[in-house]
Amino acid sequence: MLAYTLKRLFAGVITVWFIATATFIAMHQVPGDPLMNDKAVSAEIRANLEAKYGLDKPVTEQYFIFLGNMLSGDFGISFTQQNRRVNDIIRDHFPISAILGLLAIFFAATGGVLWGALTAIYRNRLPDIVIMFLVILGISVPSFVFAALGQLFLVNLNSLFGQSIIPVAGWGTIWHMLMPSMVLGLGTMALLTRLMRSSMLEVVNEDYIKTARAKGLSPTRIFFRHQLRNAILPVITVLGPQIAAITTGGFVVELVFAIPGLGRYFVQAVQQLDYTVIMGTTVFYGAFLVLMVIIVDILYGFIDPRVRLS
Amino acid sequence: MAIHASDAVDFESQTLTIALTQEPPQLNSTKATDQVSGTLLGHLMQGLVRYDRRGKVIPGVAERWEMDEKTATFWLREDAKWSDGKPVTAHDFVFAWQRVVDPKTASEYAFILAPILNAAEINEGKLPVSQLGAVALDDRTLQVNLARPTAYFVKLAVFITFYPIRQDFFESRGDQYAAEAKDLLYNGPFKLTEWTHSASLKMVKNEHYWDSENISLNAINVDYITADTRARLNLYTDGKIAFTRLDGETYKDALSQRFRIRRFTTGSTFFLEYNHRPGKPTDNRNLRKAIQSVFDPDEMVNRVLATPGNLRGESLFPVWINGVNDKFRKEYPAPQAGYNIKEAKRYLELAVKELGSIPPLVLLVSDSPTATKQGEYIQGVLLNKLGIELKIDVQTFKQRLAKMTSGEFDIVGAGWGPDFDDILTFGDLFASWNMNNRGRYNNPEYDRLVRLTMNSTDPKTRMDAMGKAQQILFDDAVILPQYEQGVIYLLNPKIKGVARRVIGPDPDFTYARIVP
Amino acid sequence: MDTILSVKDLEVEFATYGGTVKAVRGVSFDVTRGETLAIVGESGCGKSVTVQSLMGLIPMPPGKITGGTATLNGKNILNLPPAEANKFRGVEVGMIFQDPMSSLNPTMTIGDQIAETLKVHRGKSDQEAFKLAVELLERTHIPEAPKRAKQYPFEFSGGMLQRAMIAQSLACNPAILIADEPTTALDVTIQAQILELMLELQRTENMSIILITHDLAVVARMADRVAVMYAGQVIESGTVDDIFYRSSHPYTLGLKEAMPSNTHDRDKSLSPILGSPPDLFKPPVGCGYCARCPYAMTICAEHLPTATAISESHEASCWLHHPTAPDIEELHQLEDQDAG
Amino acid sequence: MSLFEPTAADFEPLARQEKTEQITRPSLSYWQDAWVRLKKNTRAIISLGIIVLLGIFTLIGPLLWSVNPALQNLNQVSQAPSWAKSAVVIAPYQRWNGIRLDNYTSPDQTFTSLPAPTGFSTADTPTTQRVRLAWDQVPGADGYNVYRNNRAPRDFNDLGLPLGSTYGDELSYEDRLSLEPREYYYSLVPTDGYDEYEVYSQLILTPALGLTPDEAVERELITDPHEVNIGDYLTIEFHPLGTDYLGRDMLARLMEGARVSLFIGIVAPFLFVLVGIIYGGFAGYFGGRVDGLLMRFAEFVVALPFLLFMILFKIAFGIGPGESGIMPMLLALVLLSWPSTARLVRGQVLQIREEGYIEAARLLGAKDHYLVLRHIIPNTMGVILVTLTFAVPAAIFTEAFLSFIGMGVAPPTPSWGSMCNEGVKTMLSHPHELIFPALLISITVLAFNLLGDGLTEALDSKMRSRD
Repeated sequence: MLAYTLKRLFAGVITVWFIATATFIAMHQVPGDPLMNDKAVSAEIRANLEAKYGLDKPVTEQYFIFLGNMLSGDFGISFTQQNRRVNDIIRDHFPISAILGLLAIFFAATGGVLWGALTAIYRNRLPDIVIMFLVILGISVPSFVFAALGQLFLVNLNSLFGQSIIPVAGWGTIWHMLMPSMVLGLGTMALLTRLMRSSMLEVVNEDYIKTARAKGLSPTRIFFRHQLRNAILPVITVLGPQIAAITTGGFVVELVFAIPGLGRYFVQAVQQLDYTVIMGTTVFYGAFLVLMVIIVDILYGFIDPRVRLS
Repeated sequence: MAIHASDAVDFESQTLTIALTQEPPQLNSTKATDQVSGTLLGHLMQGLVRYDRRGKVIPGVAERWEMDEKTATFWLREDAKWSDGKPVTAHDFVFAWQRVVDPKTASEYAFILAPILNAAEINEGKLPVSQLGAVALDDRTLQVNLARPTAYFVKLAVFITFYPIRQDFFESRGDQYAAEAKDLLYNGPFKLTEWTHSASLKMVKNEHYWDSENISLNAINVDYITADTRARLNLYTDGKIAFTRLDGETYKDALSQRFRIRRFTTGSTFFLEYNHRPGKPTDNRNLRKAIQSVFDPDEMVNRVLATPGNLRGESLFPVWINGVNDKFRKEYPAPQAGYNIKEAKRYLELAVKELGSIPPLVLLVSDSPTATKQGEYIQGVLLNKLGIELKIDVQTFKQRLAKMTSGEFDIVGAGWGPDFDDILTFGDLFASWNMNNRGRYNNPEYDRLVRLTMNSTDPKTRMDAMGKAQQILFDDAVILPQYEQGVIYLLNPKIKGVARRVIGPDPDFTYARIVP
Repeated sequence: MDTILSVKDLEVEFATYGGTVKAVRGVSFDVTRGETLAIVGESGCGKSVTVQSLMGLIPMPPGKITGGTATLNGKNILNLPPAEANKFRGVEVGMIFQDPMSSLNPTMTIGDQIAETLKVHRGKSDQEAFKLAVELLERTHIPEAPKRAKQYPFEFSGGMLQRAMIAQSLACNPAILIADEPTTALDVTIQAQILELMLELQRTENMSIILITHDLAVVARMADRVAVMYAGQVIESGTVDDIFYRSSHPYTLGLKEAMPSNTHDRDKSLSPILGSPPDLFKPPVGCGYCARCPYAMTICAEHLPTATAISESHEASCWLHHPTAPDIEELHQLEDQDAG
Repeated sequence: MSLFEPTAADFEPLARQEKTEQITRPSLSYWQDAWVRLKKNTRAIISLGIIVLLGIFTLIGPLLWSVNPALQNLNQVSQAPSWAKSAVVIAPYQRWNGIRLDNYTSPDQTFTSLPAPTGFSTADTPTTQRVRLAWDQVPGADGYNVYRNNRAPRDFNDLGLPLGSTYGDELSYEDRLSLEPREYYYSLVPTDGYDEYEVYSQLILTPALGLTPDEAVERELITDPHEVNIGDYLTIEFHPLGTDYLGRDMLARLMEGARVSLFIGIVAPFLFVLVGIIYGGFAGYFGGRVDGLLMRFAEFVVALPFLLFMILFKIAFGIGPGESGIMPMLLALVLLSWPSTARLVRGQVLQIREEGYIEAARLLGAKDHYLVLRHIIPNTMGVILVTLTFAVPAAIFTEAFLSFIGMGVAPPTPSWGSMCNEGVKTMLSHPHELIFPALLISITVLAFNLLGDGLTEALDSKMRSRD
């Protein structure tokens, strides 16, 4: 198992290197550059700025400088954000996105597995149909709507009680995290519900479930010990990349609930063509994604021993 | 539903809580360019002069000053102090201004110090920084040698780029200067005590400020940073923030909450800028005149923008610009084409004769939702009224700037906000040497009028020149004025004395106080 | 010999797209302690459905038990909610299935799956249950049981898996072991070992076995009593000798004819029963076998034959045993078979 | 049951009919049976019905409801669905200089309070084109502020929208701000030029829905402006689903938007799910190094910054400014969205590969690609159909997101996704602009979801064996 993990980590490093290189090239192909601003600047000032950020060197040389810095863990300073170090931006804001993201994933996973199992057991009956409609509504409406409605609900709730029970926005206590994490997790929960249902439907008819019932095991024990373990594989497959995507920031939720997460930096970096922040966030997200996928593949082995041998 | 027990305003502690639209990108006054950083710096620092509640320039760190064609001398007040207790000296101003023009700083606002002797040459690296025409005769006397007679220099000196910086403190911080709350020295009414990036800031009354007894607010907390107007309205309704701006999407909700809605004209004008580069269809004057005669600013303001506060776009110069002794627009009314379909058709025929045929034009817009909506409206007008096909090129922030600089457009939606309280901040926009003249409009007569205004100190000659410039903008249909931006906003009724400024920090809480 | 399980007039039907299928139409039989009852019949005659409905393994819907009772040690076990059924399932009655490859949870070790029954029903701790599981595996002659217990089903052969299934069902030494075609999926040599194992366990545990099979050879070897099922009904039941030597129902006769045996001379072709079992969408009014029965009479098509006792232990449901029916010498000819 | 006494006749041998092998149910091929089952499956029927309706809505709809989706009508901005309204013909708009005091001098000192203005009234009949207000001078005031509210103000803080302010010498104000034919409560407040005196007088009026002859011609209500004269009544065109933010007919826009959104929402998902299935299927089947290589490439694609590469695609495909780049976007979508399906299918294949029947098929000489396509992939139908159902809305909203950066549909052509994004902004004040496009997207997703379920039940062998 250790050998397998080391091999995968090595492959992961190469993947991240590819990601960084592809993004670097793409970034420099896109017209415009980080120094441009509303108020145009004179040629001299542009020259000074380019020299300061090393943009005057040929792209290939810039690439190797970037690579050198990256290997020593330094992603340089941001062009637009108060020339803060990109490492500091990630260090300050990733934990917030991570907490929010993990809470959202927890909410999505438990909800997804629960509703998924429920719809499988009550196939084609009322709970199945009702939940299916909710799922469809959940994915057919832009997430911005749920964030806005969620916040509006909190405002009305607070005005109903005359004082602010649950904070409408901002960050800090667990109360701040409730509504944003639920909204953030909604999309993933819908996906997991449907996935769980389809894989549960396959497991429910398996012979070993009949054996389990013949052994006189209670339905809940059968669900957790037998059905869940065999049906969870697709859910785990999806959870890996979803965790990476959500914990690196849900841009819409962070915007609406004024949460200082990493999400806004991903989007603003590209809009502002802030080279260093683009590279920093992309490499960070790439590494995190690769890590999560490795964890998922290892989990495969634990969940389904047949897969472990391959 | 009145605001329930709100912690947005607190009478006893005279504390006020607000939200910002974005994390201030740059609090180093030599390099700051955006509105959010400008507003914060306006509360934390103070230049030679400052604004009173009604926007008049009054003495700041300088008690008094004298001006002539060649020099401007400022006498600093005795009790002007930094937040570490040390006095503010003339050297602080000289040092700061040298940083601004120093090529190594690469400040994007260096051009604003152009009236000072050798400023432009230093910025181009032709002269050493020490040659700057700003000299500290002694600790409390600053003499500024002017490159050219500049009537409005005092009004210029209120701009954030002219704020002082103390050399020893600046050099002790190195490149971390202004990166965190502890890396700044404050000589304004407030000082920054806490700063969690993208999350919150805390400004507390600066006890060392020379006029601190007239400052009634003890603290201004920025507890939220989000660009979403609806989120900020919800925070206001929840009593969490004391001020927020409304827009087309949220003002109806504010109405239903029965909040007191206030109005403010921001002083910025928005217009369509044509591409005057040779070979471009929009370089044809008749085509531009045809468009000018079918465009109805009333419909844009009242139906498309549909938020109160916006004024009809009639000229490049907004209504608040001061003329000789009254408003400029009152003394020199802006010529109006007025909607005239026959006239438009006539111009169109002339244009078709000259161009052969009108190719589909490209309107370059930003990716902001309102910009796209306005673009679609103009597209509809040109198609229905003149049969001209207009393609809308939506671009993200940086791609749009790249295309504006390289001229890849026929028409571009643009706007301009004032940097200082003088007509030139708008007037020089279409001078051929101005980089912001993205359409590369080149009219020697217009250039001559701008240079005349720059070099003369006599208000009458300056305003006459600008009056003629306004006429040229209309006759040559250089731009198509759309609207002068007005905004509506909510302000907690318990706060008095908040100043809304066309130039300078806006909103300005310096003179604000909270009533029980 | 006390009866521990008595099934009376069991009826089971399924609601499907095509309409309702009456899979079991009034089946009755008894099981006495330590005895092996074989239920034999072609596939689709309802034998599996019968035992699975006893164990509550029929998915409802679409399945439904519409009639009859089944009393196990004095308690009716039909249509019990899962909590009630779990009181006897896996404890008083163990069950093994046809395809061992898919009857064990692929993601749990063999040891854990066996230990599970002990933990649930006997409240054993993990270690204790695992130790007992290993013992159970040894009792079913699985080599290196401690190592094997930690392995997963896909690492076992078919025969070994069936042994593990048996070990699992014996965990709480049940009074009855229901074996639903245990050896059908195995090759002959392994089949013999499994049957030997079941007999040995029956002797040592005094456990009764209900053996579901379509293989008469297995019946001959294992069964004390036999119930022959056809089209959802028991058409003949009796001791193994009654059925083999005194078969008194044309279908049983046909079955025997169709069975190849080593004494059979090669050049004589086998004589299969022509036709196929009736479609239970529209079960026949009279005797189910009527369409394929060489001795069919008009009454057979109209009326369901009642069970007539041939001897104290032997019963058959066929109009030929009715006094007014014509004698069929094949039936008589059978009487002197056991003499031969 | 009655004891039945058989008679001798009952025991006559039954005539042997020769129909030995009578088959009650016709044997069907796999696909025929699947079709029979599908037809019986109510959910599948509903979904097929919806898909047909959507097809009619998209293709035949514009023929029946031939309103030009790009025709703007700024008098009818963001109207909720309503019956046809009638409008009065009014004269074309003339600029109004209002009422001015000549040789006005502003008061020398500010007062603590002033009386409420008197004579607050309309200068002429108010119409949705303009409302002209006039009032008497309030001695001591150096200016006036005008407010407008949709319902009766409760107190001085609830006067509603601050429309504008006038200098001391102007005693009139013209309101033209998005006027609707509804009741308005105007308030007039005297000021000292800066601050307001806390008094106001109120005027309630309802402007009539007005239309100039030229506008009527433009709206194709009449052919020649002289046909009508001032004061006549015209019934203006009827918008069953209301209008959008520029007064364009929602129904027409939904129909045109359908063409883009359904095309992108159906074709793109099928393509990238297909690529994902094949890619994931082979990666899972071969396993080992091949699987490693393929999956690492999949992660590589997922990690790339989506927005940056979309901008790059736009430039690479040379989409001119303002052109609709549907095909390039389709390709971009497919190139960047297949990994999630690939990962899921691969996960399933790893499990299925170990099944018995795969070994058996291999023994029978099945070559690898046959095995994967014929045996393995059909068994991952469940997962595939789920990803397909999620891919439809994802594609529709990605298209809308991309039109923000100038890819995809260029204005003025609408798409459901972009209409949704516009509708979200004013979802509380004009909910209909969000509800209708979101509803149509939901219906499309519902149709594919039900079809997916129906197919799983019809095709999935495990399900069938149980009956």
